[in-house]
Amino acid sequence: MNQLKNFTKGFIRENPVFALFLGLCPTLGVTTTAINGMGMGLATTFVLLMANIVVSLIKNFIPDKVRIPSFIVIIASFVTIVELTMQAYLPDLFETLGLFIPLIVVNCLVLGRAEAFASKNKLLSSAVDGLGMGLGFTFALTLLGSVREILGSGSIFGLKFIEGDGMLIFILSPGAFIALGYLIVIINKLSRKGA
Amino acid sequence: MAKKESNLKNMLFALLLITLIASASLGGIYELTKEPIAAAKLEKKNNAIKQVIPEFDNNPTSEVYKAAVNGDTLYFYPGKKGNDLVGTAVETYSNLGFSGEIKVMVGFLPDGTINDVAVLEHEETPGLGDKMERKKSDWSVQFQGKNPETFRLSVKKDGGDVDAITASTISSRAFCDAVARAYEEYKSINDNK
Amino acid sequence: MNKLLTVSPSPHEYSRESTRKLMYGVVIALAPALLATIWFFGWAALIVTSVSVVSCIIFEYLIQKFILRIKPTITDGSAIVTGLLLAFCLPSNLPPGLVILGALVAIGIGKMTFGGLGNNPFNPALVGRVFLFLSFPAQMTTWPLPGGFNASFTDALTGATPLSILNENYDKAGIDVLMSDPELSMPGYQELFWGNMGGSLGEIAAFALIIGLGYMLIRKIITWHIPVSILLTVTVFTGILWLARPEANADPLYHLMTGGLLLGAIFMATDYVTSPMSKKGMIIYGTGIGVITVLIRRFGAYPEGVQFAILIMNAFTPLINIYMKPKRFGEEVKNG
Amino acid sequence: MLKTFPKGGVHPPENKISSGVPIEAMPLPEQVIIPVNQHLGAPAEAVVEKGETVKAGQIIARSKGFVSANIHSSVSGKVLKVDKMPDASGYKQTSVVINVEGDEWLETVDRSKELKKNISLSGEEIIKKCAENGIVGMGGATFPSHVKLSIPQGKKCDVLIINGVECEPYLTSDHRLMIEKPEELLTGTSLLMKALGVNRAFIGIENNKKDAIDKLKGLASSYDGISIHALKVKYPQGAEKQLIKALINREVPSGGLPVDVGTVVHNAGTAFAVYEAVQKNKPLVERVVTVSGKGLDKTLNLLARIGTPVSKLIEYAGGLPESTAKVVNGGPMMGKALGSLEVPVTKGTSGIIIFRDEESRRKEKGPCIRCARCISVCPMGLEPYLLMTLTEKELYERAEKDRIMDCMECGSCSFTCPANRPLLDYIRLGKAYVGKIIRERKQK
Amino acid sequence: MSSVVLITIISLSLLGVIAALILYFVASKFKVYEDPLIDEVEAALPAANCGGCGFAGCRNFAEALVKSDTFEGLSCPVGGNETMALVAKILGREAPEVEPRVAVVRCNGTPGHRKKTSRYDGELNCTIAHNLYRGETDCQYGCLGLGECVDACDFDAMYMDSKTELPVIIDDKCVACGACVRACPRDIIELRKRARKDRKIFVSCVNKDKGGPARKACAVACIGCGKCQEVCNFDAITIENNLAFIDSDKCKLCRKCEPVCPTGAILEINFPPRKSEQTKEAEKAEA
Amino acid sequence: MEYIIIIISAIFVNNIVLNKFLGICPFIGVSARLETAMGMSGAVLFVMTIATLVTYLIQNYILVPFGIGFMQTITFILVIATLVQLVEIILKKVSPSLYQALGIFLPLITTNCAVLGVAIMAGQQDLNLMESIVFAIANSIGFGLALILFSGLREQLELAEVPGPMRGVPIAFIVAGLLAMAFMGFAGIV
Ligand SMILES: Cc1cc2nc3c(=O)[nH]c(=O)nc-3n(C[C@H](O)[C@@H](O)[C@H](O)COP(=O)(O)O)c2cc1C
Ligand SMILES: Cc1cc2nc3c(=O)[nH]c(=O)nc-3n(C[C@H](O)[C@H](O)[C@H](O)COP(=O)(O)O)c2cc1C
Ligand SMILES: Cc1cc2nc3c(=O)[nH]c(=O)nc-3n(C[C@H](O)[C@H](O)[C@H](O)COP(=O)(O)O)c2cc1C
Ligand SMILES: Cc1cc2nc3c(=O)[nH]c(=O)nc-3n(C[C@H](O)[C@H](O)[C@H](O)CO)c2cc1C
Ligand code: SF4
Ligand code: SF4
Ligand code: SF4
Ligand code: SF4
Ligand code: FES
Repeated sequence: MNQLKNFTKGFIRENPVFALFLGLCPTLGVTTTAINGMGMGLATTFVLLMANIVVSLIKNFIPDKVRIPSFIVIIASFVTIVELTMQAYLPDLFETLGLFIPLIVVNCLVLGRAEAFASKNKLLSSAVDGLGMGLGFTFALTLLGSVREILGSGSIFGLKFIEGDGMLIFILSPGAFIALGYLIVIINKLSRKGA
Repeated sequence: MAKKESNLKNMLFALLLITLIASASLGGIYELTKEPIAAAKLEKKNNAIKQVIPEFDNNPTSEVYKAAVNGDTLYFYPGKKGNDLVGTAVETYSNLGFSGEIKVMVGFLPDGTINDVAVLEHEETPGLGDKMERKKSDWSVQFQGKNPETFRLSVKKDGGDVDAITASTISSRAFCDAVARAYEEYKSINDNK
Repeated sequence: MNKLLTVSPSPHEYSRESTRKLMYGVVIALAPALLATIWFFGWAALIVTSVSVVSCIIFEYLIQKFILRIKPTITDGSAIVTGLLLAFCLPSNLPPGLVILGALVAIGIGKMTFGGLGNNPFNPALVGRVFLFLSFPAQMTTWPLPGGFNASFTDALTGATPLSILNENYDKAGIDVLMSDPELSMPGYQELFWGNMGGSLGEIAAFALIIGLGYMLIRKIITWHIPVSILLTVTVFTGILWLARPEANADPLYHLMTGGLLLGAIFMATDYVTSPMSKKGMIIYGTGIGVITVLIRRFGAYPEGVQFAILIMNAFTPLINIYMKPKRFGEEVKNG
Repeated sequence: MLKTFPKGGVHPPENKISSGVPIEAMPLPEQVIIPVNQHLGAPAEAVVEKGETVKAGQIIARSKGFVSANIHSSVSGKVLKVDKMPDASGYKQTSVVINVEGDEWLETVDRSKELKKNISLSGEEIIKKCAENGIVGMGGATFPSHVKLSIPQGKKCDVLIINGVECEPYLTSDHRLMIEKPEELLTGTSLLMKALGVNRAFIGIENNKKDAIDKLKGLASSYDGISIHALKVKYPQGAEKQLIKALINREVPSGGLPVDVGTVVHNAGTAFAVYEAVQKNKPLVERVVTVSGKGLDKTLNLLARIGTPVSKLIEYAGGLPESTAKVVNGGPMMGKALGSLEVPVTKGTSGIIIFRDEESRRKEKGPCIRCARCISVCPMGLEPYLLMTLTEKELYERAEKDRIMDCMECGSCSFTCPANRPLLDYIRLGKAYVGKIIRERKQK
Repeated sequence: MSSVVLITIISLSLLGVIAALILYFVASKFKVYEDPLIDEVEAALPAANCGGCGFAGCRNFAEALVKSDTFEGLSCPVGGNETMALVAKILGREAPEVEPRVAVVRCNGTPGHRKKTSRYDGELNCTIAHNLYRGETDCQYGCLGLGECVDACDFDAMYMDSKTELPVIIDDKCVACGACVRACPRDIIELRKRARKDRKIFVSCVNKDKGGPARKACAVACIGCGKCQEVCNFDAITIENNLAFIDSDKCKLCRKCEPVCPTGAILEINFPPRKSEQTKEAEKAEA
Repeated sequence: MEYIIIIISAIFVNNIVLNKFLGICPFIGVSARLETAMGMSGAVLFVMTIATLVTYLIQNYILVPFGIGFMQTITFILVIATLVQLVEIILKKVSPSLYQALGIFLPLITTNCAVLGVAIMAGQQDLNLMESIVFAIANSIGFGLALILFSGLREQLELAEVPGPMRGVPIAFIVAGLLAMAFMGFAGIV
C-alpha cells in the first residue's frame, strides 16, 4: 500500500474520533483545553506507534489463544512508561490528564490498531499506520480542545481573548458531548465536499 | 511463516517471555524515574511553601510536625532563616467544597498574620470555584497580611469580612473554612508552647 | 356537475382541533402569568419576553430555511410557546444577548437538531434554560426584586428567591422562623400567591398559573394526569419531610407555590412531545418529576430542581413509552 | 348511566338528517350491474350467460365454497353481458349486467305485506335458508351470515346480539327499518336465536334513536328472551367488539371472534333480511340505502334493488348539487369515496353521502406532536401514531408486535389528530404488509 | 539489580504464567463446537471489540457475517474496507458479475393521453392510493404519479416530471438496484438490459384491458393488436392479456416494431432520428 | 450511610459515563438497540464486580506490600483481560442461555475503560473490600442506567425525522450531552 496514503488516512477519512468513533473517553474527558488535548494525543501517539512496531515484530511468535493478553501487556508496558516519564518530567500535565493516562491501555484505538493492522502488516507499514492514526487522534483532540476552550473559557492555548468567562457548559461534561457531536457533523460535511 | 500453534508450551512460553521483557524494562524505567518523580512531588510542595511564607534557608519539609483534627491531619512546615522562625506554612483542607475536598497551603507569620495562601488541590468548577487559584484570579490576594484576630474568616453573606467569588459562595466558604481551621490549630499549638 | 369527484381514504370527517389551535391555546393560558409578571417586573419582563419569542421564531425560520432547507413552519405556534416558556424561566434582568443565546440553544440544539416539532426528546425551552444556567450561573442566579411596572431595566434591586433562602437554611431553621426574620425578606403565602417576590419571570404568580391550568384543562389541551401527579407527589414527599422535622423543612404548601414548580408542572412537563403517551406512563412520569424535584431542592446543590427533574424524566420518556403501553382491547391473545 | 364501551371512541357531529324520512321504494332502473363478489370470502361463480332471461330472485351466481354467498338477480330482464365492470373502488370485477324488463319474480317468493311470526323450521333449516338466499351481514362487512350462524365445533354461544347502533353519522337505514318493520325485525331475531340455539338476545341501540328504542321495547315483551338496551352515543359503538363489551361486558380476545366469548353479532338489517329469507323465501335482492348530505335538498331512505347504479339514486334524490365534492359509499367514518357514480349498489351499501367542498378537503398534514389524542380515542387500545411511523419506516415486525392487526379501521384516530396525520391510511397499508408476512409465515 | 526490579519481574511473569495456564486449561476443558468459519472470519477481524459495528464484539459480528447472505449494513469501522474484502474472500462471497441493466417506466399516461376522471386527496403514497381505488384516471393499471418509486431510489436516479406526472429515470445514475421496481404497487417499472448508448425500445404500457376500454382510458394504451409481434424477426415480442411485451434479452433494437404500433405505445429512446422515406429513397438512388 | 452515599454518588451524581467519561465507546457503540443495551449492562455488572474484587486483592496483597504500585496498570489490565476471557469460556459451556444473554458482550468489556477505570478509582479512593464491591456494583448500575436510558432515546429517534447529516452518531452525542446536562441536576445531592 502507498505509505503516504497509509499515513494520511488517519487525519480525516479514517480519523479515529470523527470517523471511527474510537478512543472516545479520553477524547471527551481531557479536552477541556487545547493543550490538554494535545498532550493526551501525543501520549497516545507514542503508545500507538511503539505498540504497532513491537506487535508487528513479534506477531508470528504469539499463539492465538494468548494473543490478546500478550498485546495488552505490550501496550500496558508502554503506557506505564509514558505514565512514569510524565510523572517525572511533566507533573502538571500528568495531574490534569489524571486517570486517563493509565486508561490509554484500554483505548480501543490502540488495541484495535495493533490487532487490525500491526498483527497483519510489515514493520514499516505498521509504524506509519500507528503514527498516522496517532497524529489523527492528536489532531482531533486538539481541535475539540480548542473548540471547548474557545467557547468555554474564551481563550485558546491559554491565551485569553475575551474579558470574563465563556460558556461554562463547554468545560463541563455536557458541553464535551455537544461540541463533539456538532464537530463530527461539520467535519463530515467538509470532508465530503473535499473528496 | 506459520503462526505458532496454541498449545500449552507455546502459550506459556510466549506470555512468559513477554511479561519477562515487559517487567524488566518497566522495572528499569521505574528505577530511572523514581528520583525525578519524588523530586517533582517535593518541588511542588516546596514551591507552595515558598509562595506562602517569607524567604527561609532551612528545609521546612524535613522539620514538619503534625496535628490531628477530627480524623484528619494538618501539616506544619516551619520556615527558618538561620535559627529564627520566619513563618509557618500549614497544609490544611476543607470538605465543604462544591465538589470534593479542597487542600490549601496557608502561610502564617510568627504573630499569626496570614502571609499568603495557595491552593494545592481542588475539584471546584472551572470558571467558578477555581478562581481561588492564583493562576486564575487575584481573589485570594485579599487574605494577604490579614490577621484572623481582626479579620473575620468567613464570607460577607455569613457575616464575615471575605468577599466571595462571584457566584461561588460555596467554594469561598470552603476556602475560608480551610484557612480558619489552619489558624485555629496553629494558634492552639502556639498557645500551648 | 362537471367537477371531478374527490377520492380519499376514510374517514371523511375530521375534528376541529389543530396543532396551531392547541399552541395558541397554550399562549392564551400563559397570558395571565405574562400580565402578572409585567405588573411586577415592568418593562424588563416585557423586553426579555419579546426578545425571547422573537428570536425563537427567527431562529426557527432561519434554520429551517437555510440549514435544513425545508418549508418553514413558524406559523404552527410552537416556537412562540417555546420562546414564552424560555423567557418565563429567566430572570428579568438577563442581558438580551444571553436571552438570544438561550433561544438559539433552545431552538437550534433543543429542537431543530432533532428535526423540529415533534421529534425532540428534551423540552427545548428547558434545554435553553439549563444551558444558560450551567454556562452563566452568576447571571442566572441573580434575581431582581419586583419593582413595579416602571422598574428600570438595569439597576433593579436584586435579592434571593424564597428557594435559595431555603436552600441555605435547611436544617437551620423552620419556615416560620425564616419568614419572621426581616433581614431575609422571605415572602409569605400571600405574596407567593399573588407573585410579589423575586424569581424568574413566569414562576412568581401562583394564581396566574392556576388560571392557565384551568383554561387548558377546560379546553382539553392537556389532561390532568401530569400536573396532578407532580403536585401530589411533591405534596406527599415534602409533607413527610415536614412532619418528620418541621423545624428544618418548609411545609408542602410553601413548596408548591415557590420556584418553578407550578410553571413546570403545568406548562413544561405537559409538553406533548417530551412526555409519555399513555395515562399510566404520564402518572409515572409525573411522580418521577415530583420525587426528583424535591430531592434536588432539599438535598442537592441547586435551590430549584424542577428544570432538571423534567429533563431527567424526559430521558425516561421513551422507556416509559415502551413499557407502559395503553391497555389493549382484548389483551389476551387468541392462539398465541 | 347509559351503557357504553369503556375505552376510547369519539363523538363526531351526528348529522342524522334523514332520520325522519320514511323508507321509500326506489323505482326500477333500466339496467342493473350485479357484481358476483359482494361479500367477504370467495366470489360466487356466474351461472347465467349473455342473452339469457332472468326473473327477480333467481340465482345468477352460485356460491363457491363455505365462506361465500349466492347472488340473485334483483330484477327481471335479459342478461346483457357477463363482463368485468368497475365496482365501487373503480377496479373491474366480474359482474352480471341485466337490462330490466318488467318486474317478474320467482313464484316461490312471497311478496305479500303479511307478517309471518310463526317459526316452523328447525335451526339447521334456517341456516340453510340463509345460505340459499345469499344473506350476508348488512352492517358493512358483508360476511356470509350462514357461516356466522354455524357455531364451530367445541365453541358455545349463549347470547345473540343485534346491532341497531348505527353509530356512523348521517346513516339512518337501520333506524328507519327498526321503526317501520319492528315486528319483522324481532321475528328475524327469534329466527337467529333459534338457528344459534340461544335463548337470549340483546338489541343494542344508541340513545339518539329514542323512537326506535321505545317502539321495540313496547313490542319485545311478546318475544321470548329479547331485550332492548339503550346505549350512550359514541362512535364506534357499532363495532362488534365494542358492542359486545358495552352490552355484556365481555372482551373478545385479540385475534379472536365473538364466538370465543359466547356470542354472535348481527346487524338489525341482517335480522330483517333473515326474516324475509326464511319466512318469505325472499333472497337478498334489495336493501335500504340512506341518501343524505348537507348539500342535498331532500334526503331519502330508499329501498333499492341490488345493482342499481349510484347515479340513479342520486338522480332520484334531485341530482348532484353544484357544491358536491365527494360522494361516499357508506358512512363518513368508514365509507369509501367513489371516483365514479356509475357503480352499483351492493349488499353492503348502507348509504350514499354527499359532501360539499368545504367538508371534503383534507387539511395539510403536520408532524406528529405526540399529543396522545389518537391513543386515547383508539377503542382497541392501540397507538396509532406509532403504528403509522412503524409502517412509514417499514418496521413491520414491530408493527405486528404492537398489534397493528387489531386495528378495525374505525378512523377515530385520523378523525381526532390535530396535526391531520393520515394515520389510518398508513395503518391500513401496514396491515396489508403485516397480513402478507403473517400469511407467508403460516404457509411455511 | 535492585530488589524492586526483581520483584517486578517475578510477580508479573508469575501473573503471565498463571494467566496462560488458566486460559489453556479452562479453554481445553470447556471447549464448545462452533462453525470453524466463524473462527476464520473472527481472525480476520481486528479484534478491537469496540462495538463500532453495532454488535457486541468481534466474534458476534463474525457470526452475523457468516450467517447473513449479504454484507448490507454490516461493516467494521476499525478494519475498514480491507478487512471486509478479506472477510468476503473467506466466505467466498464475491458478488457475481451481472449484466448491466437499467430501469424503465412502462407507462406513458400523461395528462394529455389519459383523461382525469376523479381527484385524489389522500396521502401521497402510491400503495395507499392503489389499495384504495383505481386512481385518478380510468386506467386501473397505469402510473398513479405519486412518486413512491422516486422516494425509494437511493441514488437520485429518478424524479417526477411535473408536466407528464410520470417518473423519469436518469440512465446515468441508475444502478439497477431494483428498489423502485419493488416499491411500485402496479409493477410498472422494469429492469431491462442496458444497450449501447442507453438505447431502448419498449412497450410503455401495462394495460391489460381489451382494446376498446384500454383505448378509451388512455390514448397511448397498448391494445394487444399483435402488429408489432408480426414484424419482429427475433421473437422478442409476446402478447399476453391484451398486452405486448418486448423481451430486452432478445430484442436487437432493429426499430421495426415502433412504426407499426397504431397507438404509439412503443417508445424508442436515444436513437438517432429516423430518416423519412424520401431521404431513404434519395440515398438509395445516389448509391 | 457510607454505602448509600457511594451508591447515589456513583449512579447519579458522578455517573461513570455522563460525568466521568468512562466507557463511552460501548455507550455509543451498543446503544442503538434497547435489548443489546440491557445485555451489555448485565455483562458489565458481572465483570466489573468480579474485576474490582480481584484487582482489590492484587492491589492490597501484592502491589502495595511489595512497593510496586507503578505496576498497577499492567497487572490490572492483564487480570481483567484474562478474567473476561475466562468467564466467557466457562459461561459458554456451563450456561449457554446465560451466555446468550450476557456472554456475547464479554469481549467488548476488555476494552471498556469503565472496568479498568473503576478498579483504579476504587484504589484511589481508599475503599475497603466491601466498599470497593459496592462501588463497582453502583458504578455498573450507573453505566447500565445511562446506557439503557440512552438506547431508549436512540430507539425513539430512529423513528423521528432527524435531519440527514445529524443521523446516527452525531445525534447520539447531542443526546448524550443533553442527558449529561440533565444529570448535572443531581450535583451536590451527596
Ligand atoms: C455548573 C455549575 C457549577 C458550579 N460550580 C460552583 C463552584 O465550583 N463553586 C461554588 O461555590 N458554586 C458553584 N456553583 C453554584 C452556583 O454558582 C450558584 O448556583 C450558587 O449557588 C450561587 O450563588 P452565590 O452567588 O450565592 O454563590 C455552580 C453552579 C453551576 C451551575
Ligand atoms: C376470516 C374471517 C372468518 C370469520 N369466521 C367467523 C366464524 O367462524 N364465525 C363467526 O361467527 N363469525 C366469523 N367471522 C365474522 C366476524 O365475526 C365478523 O362478524 C365479521 O368480520 C364482520 O364484522 P365487522 O363488520 O365488525 O368487521 C369471520 C370473519 C372473518 C373476516
Ligand atoms: C368501526 C365500526 C363501526 C361499525 N358500526 C356499525 C354500526 O353502526 N351498525 C352496525 O350494524 N354494524 C356496524 N359495524 C359492523 C359490526 O362490527 C358487525 O360487523 C356487524 O354488526 C355484524 O353484523 P352483520 O354480520 O349482520 O353485518 C361496525 C364495524 C366497525 C369496524
Ligand atoms: C401543553 C403544551 C406544553 C408545551 N410546553 C413546552 C415547553 O415546556 N417547552 C417548549 O419548548 N415548548 C413547549 N410546547 C411547545 C411545543 O410542544 C414544543 O416546542 C415542542 O417540544 C417542539 O418540538 C408546549 C406545547 C404544548 C401544547
Ligand atoms: S393525534 Fe396526531 S399528533 Fe397526536 S399523537 Fe396521534 S398522530 Fe400524533
Ligand atoms: S388505530 Fe385502528 S382501531 Fe384504533 S382508532 Fe385508529 S382506526 Fe380505530
Ligand atoms: S431505484 Fe434503483 S433501479 Fe430504480 S431508478 Fe433508482 S437506481 Fe435505478
Ligand atoms: S411508477 Fe409506480 S411507484 Fe412510481 S409513481 Fe407510478 S405508480 Fe407510483
Ligand atoms: S476509550 Fe473508553 S471505552 Fe473506548
